[in-house]
Amino acid sequence: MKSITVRYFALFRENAGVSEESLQLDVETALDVFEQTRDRHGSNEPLGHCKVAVNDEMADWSTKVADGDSVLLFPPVAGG
Amino acid sequence: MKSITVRYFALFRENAGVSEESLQLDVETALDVFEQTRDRHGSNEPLGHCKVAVNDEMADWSTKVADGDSVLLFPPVAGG
Amino acid sequence: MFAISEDSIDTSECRRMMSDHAAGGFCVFEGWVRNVNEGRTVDRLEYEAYEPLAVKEGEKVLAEARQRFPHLKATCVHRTGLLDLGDCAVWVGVAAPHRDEAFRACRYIIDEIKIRLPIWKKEHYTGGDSDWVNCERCATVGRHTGAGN
Amino acid sequence: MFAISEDSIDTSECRRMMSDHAAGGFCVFEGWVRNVNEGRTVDRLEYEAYEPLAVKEGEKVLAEARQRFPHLKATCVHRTGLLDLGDCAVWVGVAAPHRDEAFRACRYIIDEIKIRLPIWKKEHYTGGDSDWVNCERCATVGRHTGAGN
Repeated sequence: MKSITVRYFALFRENAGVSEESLQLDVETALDVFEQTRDRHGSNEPLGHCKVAVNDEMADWSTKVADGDSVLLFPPVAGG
Repeated sequence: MKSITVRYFALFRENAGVSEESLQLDVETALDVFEQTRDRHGSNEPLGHCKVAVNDEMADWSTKVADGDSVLLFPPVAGG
Repeated sequence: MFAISEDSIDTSECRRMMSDHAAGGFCVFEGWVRNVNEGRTVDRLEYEAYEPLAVKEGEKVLAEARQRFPHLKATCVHRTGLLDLGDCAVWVGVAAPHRDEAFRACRYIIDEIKIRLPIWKKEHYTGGDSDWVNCERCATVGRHTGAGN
Repeated sequence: MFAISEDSIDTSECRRMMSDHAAGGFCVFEGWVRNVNEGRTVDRLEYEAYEPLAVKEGEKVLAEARQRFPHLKATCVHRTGLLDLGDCAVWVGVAAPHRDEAFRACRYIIDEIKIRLPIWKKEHYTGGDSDWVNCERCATVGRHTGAGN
């Protein structure tokens, strides 16, 4: 188990009801975090529409996460 | 012979030393006016680079000119 | 320079900052809040950004544009917070020696800004309901056919 | 609306006039007087227009843009007289529902304005001499490679 700070944005934050929480998760990658928090962020978006950052760097879903990392889950963006 | 008011613009006006003059010319078309005033406007530009208007309407070089018409000779344009 | 702004964008000031005697062409794109989207009447918009990464990614987009089209001056400012109809949501300005680079770089920047930055848009509709805009679709379509704004 | 202006172009006022709650994208192109052209140092420019036909042809270009891209608002103002470095020689603004039409219409308008209107440009160089710019060549090249500004 790793201690992961998960941050939710926009729609994901509204679904989760919190913007940030510390969770004990059995995860290897950013994708694992997304899937194991699905009941929190509530997303049924195709993964390719969402983005992820690890420790404030844009990341891939295959990016490894370590104990103490923060994982930022971004719903589909809509700038401009 | 037809009485034609010829108007020169920009470089053509500077070459001619006048912006407008009335000439008696033996001409059928706008092209004839351009060629018979060549010593006035001084242009050796390819004709396709210049433009012509007859009586304040953009015209073609083949446009017929009548007695009393005004012919406007435009050197290559450079808007913008 | 890329910036996120909670206050309304001073487009005159943005323009003034672009002044450059070596530039012959200046192209601006502004995204405005419009009164309708996909058939629904919009009263106002709300933009949320994750500023640290939006700025980082925005600067990256501007750097890419400068690499593709040398001698550019390029700036982008993106609003956050509540916006009313007609408000400027994003301002992109590019000054370049010639117009072709100015147009192409400006287009490149806004196209990338729309799909890469962690910025989200919530539409507030007449009647009181609201919705986060899923712009993944409109952005993809927009790059090819011009849907999305 | 197409206009010829002897006075400096008030770009803020031009922008204000374009406001339109149905528009989501607004694209502007400005031509600026730059300090060099084809290797020669330019001090200032002089524009001459034959206003009656420049306005008529300018309005025609705007009408063509509106026909190609429906629901546009499009405006162009072109300066005449003596201009200094950095001055705005031409302002083209297009407001449209989406950005793609805004960009494409704006580009169409400036490209046509440059080659069709009876407007002439004289460059005044450092040292005192001056020359009418033969933009037939640069305009033709500019449409394909972006030379000319």
